[in-house]
Amino acid sequence: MRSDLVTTGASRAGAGAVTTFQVASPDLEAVVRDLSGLRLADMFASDGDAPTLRLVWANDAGGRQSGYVITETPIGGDQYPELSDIAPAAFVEECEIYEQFGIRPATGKPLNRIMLPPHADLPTLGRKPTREPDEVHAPHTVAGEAFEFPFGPVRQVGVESLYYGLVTSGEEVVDLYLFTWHKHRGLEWRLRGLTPPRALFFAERAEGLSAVALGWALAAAAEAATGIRPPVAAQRARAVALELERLYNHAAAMAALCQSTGLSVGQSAAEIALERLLRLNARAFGHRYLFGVIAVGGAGRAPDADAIRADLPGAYEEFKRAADALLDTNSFVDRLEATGVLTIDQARALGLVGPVARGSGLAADTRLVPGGPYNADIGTGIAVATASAGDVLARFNVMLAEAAESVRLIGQFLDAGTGAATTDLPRTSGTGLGWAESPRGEALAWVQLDDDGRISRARLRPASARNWRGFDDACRSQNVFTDIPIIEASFWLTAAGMAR
Amino acid sequence: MTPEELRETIARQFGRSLHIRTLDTGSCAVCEQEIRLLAAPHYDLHRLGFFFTPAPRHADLLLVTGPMIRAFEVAARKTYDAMPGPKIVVAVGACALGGVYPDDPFTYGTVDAVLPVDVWIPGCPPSPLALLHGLGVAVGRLTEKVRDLPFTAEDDDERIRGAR
Amino acid sequence: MTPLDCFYIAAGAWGAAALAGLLTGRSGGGLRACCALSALGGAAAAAGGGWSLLYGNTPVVSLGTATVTGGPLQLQATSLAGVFAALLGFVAVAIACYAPRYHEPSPGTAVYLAAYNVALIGCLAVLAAGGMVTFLVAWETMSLACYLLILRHPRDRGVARGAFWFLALSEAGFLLVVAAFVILSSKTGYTTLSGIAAHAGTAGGGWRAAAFLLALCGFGFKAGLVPLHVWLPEAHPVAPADGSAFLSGVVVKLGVYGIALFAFRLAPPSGTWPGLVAMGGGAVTAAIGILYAMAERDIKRFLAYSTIENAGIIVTAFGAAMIFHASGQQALWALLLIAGIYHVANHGCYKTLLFLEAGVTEHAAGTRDMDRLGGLVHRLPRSAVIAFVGTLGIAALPPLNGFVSEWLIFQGLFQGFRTGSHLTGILIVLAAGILGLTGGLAIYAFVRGFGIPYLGMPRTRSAAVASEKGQPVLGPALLAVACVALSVGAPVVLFALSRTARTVTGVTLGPLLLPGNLTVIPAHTDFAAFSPTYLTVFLVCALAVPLLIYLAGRPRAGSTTVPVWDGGIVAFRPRMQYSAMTFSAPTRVTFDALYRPSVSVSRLSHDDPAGRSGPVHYEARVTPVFQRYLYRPLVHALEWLADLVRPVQSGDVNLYLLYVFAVILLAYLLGAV
Amino acid sequence: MTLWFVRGLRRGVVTTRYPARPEESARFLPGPPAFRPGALTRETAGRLAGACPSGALRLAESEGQADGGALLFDVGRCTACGRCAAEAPQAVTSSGAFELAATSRSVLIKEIPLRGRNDDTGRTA
Repeated sequence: MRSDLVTTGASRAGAGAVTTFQVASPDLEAVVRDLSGLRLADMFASDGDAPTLRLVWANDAGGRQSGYVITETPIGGDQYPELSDIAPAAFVEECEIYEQFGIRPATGKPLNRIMLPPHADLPTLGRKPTREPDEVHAPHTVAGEAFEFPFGPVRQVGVESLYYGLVTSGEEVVDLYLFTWHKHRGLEWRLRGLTPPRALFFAERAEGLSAVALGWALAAAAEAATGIRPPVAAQRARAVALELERLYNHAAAMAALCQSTGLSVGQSAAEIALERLLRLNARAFGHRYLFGVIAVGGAGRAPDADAIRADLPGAYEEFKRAADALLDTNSFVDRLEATGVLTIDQARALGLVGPVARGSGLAADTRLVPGGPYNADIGTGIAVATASAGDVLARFNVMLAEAAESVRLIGQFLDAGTGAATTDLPRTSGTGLGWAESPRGEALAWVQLDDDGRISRARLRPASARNWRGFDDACRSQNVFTDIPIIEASFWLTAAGMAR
Repeated sequence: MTPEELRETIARQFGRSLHIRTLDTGSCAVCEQEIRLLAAPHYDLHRLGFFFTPAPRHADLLLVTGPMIRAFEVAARKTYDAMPGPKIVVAVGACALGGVYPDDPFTYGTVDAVLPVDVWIPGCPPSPLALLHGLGVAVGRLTEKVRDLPFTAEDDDERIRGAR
Repeated sequence: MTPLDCFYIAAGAWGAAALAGLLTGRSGGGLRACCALSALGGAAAAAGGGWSLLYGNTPVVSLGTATVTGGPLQLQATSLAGVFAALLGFVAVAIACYAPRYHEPSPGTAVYLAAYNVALIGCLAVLAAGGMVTFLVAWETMSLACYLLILRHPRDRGVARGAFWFLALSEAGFLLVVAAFVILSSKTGYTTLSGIAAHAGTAGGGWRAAAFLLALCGFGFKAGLVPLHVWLPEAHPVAPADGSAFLSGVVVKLGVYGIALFAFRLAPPSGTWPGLVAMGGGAVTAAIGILYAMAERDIKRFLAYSTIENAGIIVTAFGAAMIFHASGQQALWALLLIAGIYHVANHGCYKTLLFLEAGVTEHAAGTRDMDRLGGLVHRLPRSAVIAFVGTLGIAALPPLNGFVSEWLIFQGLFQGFRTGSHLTGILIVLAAGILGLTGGLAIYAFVRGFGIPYLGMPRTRSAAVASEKGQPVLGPALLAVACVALSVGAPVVLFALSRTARTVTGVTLGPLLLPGNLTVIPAHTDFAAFSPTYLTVFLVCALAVPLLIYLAGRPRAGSTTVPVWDGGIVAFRPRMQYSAMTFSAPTRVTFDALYRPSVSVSRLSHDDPAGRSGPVHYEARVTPVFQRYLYRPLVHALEWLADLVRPVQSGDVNLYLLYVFAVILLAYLLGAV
Repeated sequence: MTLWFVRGLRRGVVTTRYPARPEESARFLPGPPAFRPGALTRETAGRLAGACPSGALRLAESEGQADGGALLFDVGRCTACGRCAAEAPQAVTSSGAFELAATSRSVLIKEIPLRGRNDDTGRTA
């Protein structure tokens, strides 16, 4: 914690990995300036009528993520200090808060459309915005010599609905923006009034490809809110599931990379590994995508340790063989190199997480935060893989290294013993922050429980919601049309996670 | 056209190859992953004469996932309208069948609120095997087993007692 | 009665039109009367030109005695000039039909119409000039009248600049032409053109070549040969539409006429190298012209560059003709002369048409910027059809006229092997290759030139509300009919042109070119043959076949119509269309050495830390290489020189008296020596 | 590319024989529940319906019926989450079925008879 926070008049509360400060609205700007050495992980509002603005800062300086700082600021009117000028990562959340709560940064800079479809009137969490979002991305001037290539929302086969507005001068990508409101299911709106276990059902389905991570984050948030700790064996079961999730996602990303580079033999090899990993999931946890593994207060299912020990080496061997063969294929590596470059400064400014950030050299990993199963009793720590080039190849290499680390961790967790026990959740009020390292990066959840133990405000922030904002920057960096699918595959994000 | 006639036409016309277009109306991306795996070596739906096509103009079958987001209705209708007849709509997954989201301001909750669904494939997500079976049912090459499945297990008194 | 009499009538009518325009041009009736007279003159000139094709050369007629013009007016109607005169007359008729609806009656219009009709007389006089002095005076008259014509709206942005470019380069070219004439007349001792032509042999080969090269450069300024072309893209956009049409359709062609006059009549140089120079210059001009056309958004600048391209094609044909002449291939000499002149007529028709339609577009939609137009085919359907005919013609696609002349040029060039010299043959075929590239790019350019403004959705509000109510139709329609006629009637045209070729070259090509059954054979029977007439008929029938199939196979019931598949977006927006500049992006990338493009991307908030990119304004600019690297240093050098001599003009009367004294002293001294 | 070819040959065929032959891996797939009517009381069924997060289970309207009515199981809505089996393991097992596609929505709604006051009625139903 930074001691100078005290000088800004913030009052401190909380213990362990999460520290909460109360910051008055006039001090907010100064506090944000103070904290700008930390990574702004999330920002959201709660309490519809008199909104409270909450900023979640991750303290991951020096590759040791030591925890989170939350600042709480009650907002009086319908404006608050402009934060994205100081902490650029706040921009998308500023837009989202405006859509949901009708409060906006005081400078009145234009805000984008994030969740609200242009042609539907959806319920919001708080006041409705006084006017439509400005859509600063959308209208490039007609006088310019570029045009918008409309792509989507119905795109290729077997991919999610997503609209790309690709502003191009013919070949070069001048600008790129996304609309994901086609998939906005109002999850945060839906979660109000649900008990945490019911909320978990939706959290798993917010972004099914990180069901474990999001479920874990929500469960951990509820546990933090009520002050319980899940049994250690259950925590290890969660961790096994989380690492299995990482493995299959990286295999799927590898298959997608092959598809985007037109290497269908490589795609087949990667898909064989992927399918074996999914079957392993089904055998070990009873679900191919590990739904239902996480339970609030523990783990819903325990892994079949024998099955994992029997099948994982073979499946990972398949993965490794495909990856090695791909790295030997020059035509593949050439397409990855220097494509979709994100510098470390961009990654830091936009608050990117996961393999994208690590591929650019930011060693951020929530598994390092003390208190979880990862460094409780196993003791060997986690090797966080990073690369510096920031291109697609760097992200691919990070994924490969992470897969190897996951296999090692799974073995350790199984040796340490796993189980499906749960601790019962008391019916109390409270707020809590939960996190987990999804295959795409840090997934965050924050819940506020009422006296009945029901959720009065839940915030879900999958890694996709964070990393899509780096996607257009990566596409803009001197790339042409055909690089975009490759970059998309290397980010391996979901529209579902962004739109929620 | 009655369902029987439709199935007969489809069995006759699509006997050898059938082109599939997918449509995501708000899924969590897992059904999409399973659909992609249909083309993977383990399932290889091409051996059965099914092919994916990105253009609805060439598609005979629409695989719809997700709970049909209201904001997406325009796109869903456009995609359906763009397909030539005869066409089949297959609702895939619990979301599309009403199992996850209710009928509310965000979603219709089920696909058949907007599109005329011919085949329903349950599952969250339906595994590629279930999808293969569903596609077989859709073209009339496989029979509907679920019609005869009672979802009741034989009583096993000892086990019940043991459980008690 | 000779064709010259027709020219007298034309000149008289145009003189009357100029007077009528000047006096009554500020009223609607006066405007119409002036244009009617102008049309009458045009018809007479066209008739005279057409007649002189068949008539051959008339004797030189001298009118009057020594006057201010420095000699009697010497006139002669020649077969070579006949094509140009017919084109001039026809274009004048078309413009006369167009102008009353295009121009508002006003004092400015009155002056403009007077200048325009004087320019017409000047052009006709150039074509009918039988003597050197007459030619030069007519040439100057035409240039000055055109300068006034460009200055129609002198206070508008860029007008003065465009007109000045025109005048400056015209005068530079004029000096070279004077030099060329002086060389020829002093070496032959004649001042009449026919005299020079008859005794050209007495001048040495070197002098003839020098005269030809001077003429090539001098007339090249008018014809728009690279790098002498820079006035075209500056002057065309600022002139009124009919003025630009006249500049491109006629004035540029007079530059080509001048080159042909020196190349084939006055000073046919011996040796192949002058021809090679002309051919090379023409081919380079054609390629660079069309490449620069691809980089333009302004329809008129685009068309101006396309004019440069076409002038290049014609000069290439003339250059190759000279080479064949020098290597004894008389039949190919005549063939390429015919082909070049045919292309002159074709280009005169469709380029005039396209400029007139550009004017319609500008008036109807308020802009010439392609990226602000779009969807005009629904709003200006008549214009669109007419412009489509012109576009097919200029893109040299069958069955329109551009195809016929370009086919003939290519067939001529492909027979370069007949020169007997390997090097020359290779160079000719190389020129054919460059023209091939040009032809391909021209199709690309005109798909863009027609598609972007006319098809798709309107990109701006003014384009969306465009209406062709009250817009001129007749003039462009006449030209469209002419385009079709020049294609379908190709055998007739070729018959007439072969008479010209016989007059100029003495080679009788008629039967070989046209063996009778409407078939064209390029000079040698063993090479190629085709029939433009049958091709047209066939293509029309071929178009009918799919139509019939469609009509026959149209389902009687149960069909549904669904919108275009758009990926499920809510609605197409005009910004989602290909724009003119993005359409040509591949050429900009491929030929970036020539364009030296500079790209500027500006965002609403470029250095915004949050990465909100804001509205993006993207602009790819092309460096005007010749202006920057050739003319700018030249202008700087001239200014530097002017600075040097400035002390001479001090404003001191005593000093000036000293100058006068010095000059007189010098003259006396020289006289004494 | 030749290397890939060799690798592929060495890798062999992994493609399933389904639907011609049964697929071995299917037994690990999560399946919808199967109910033991003998063990399903109205009270149990009510708890199951309450535990089901997707609304696949609900009680049929059954006032005045002697046999205790029925539990309506909508296979289509079932996400195979296993909460019903966790709620009442004695009454619910996994059916293991995955071939669930149907051409009519109503086929997917199954009526599971409940054990009434008289045990035998439920068994024979």
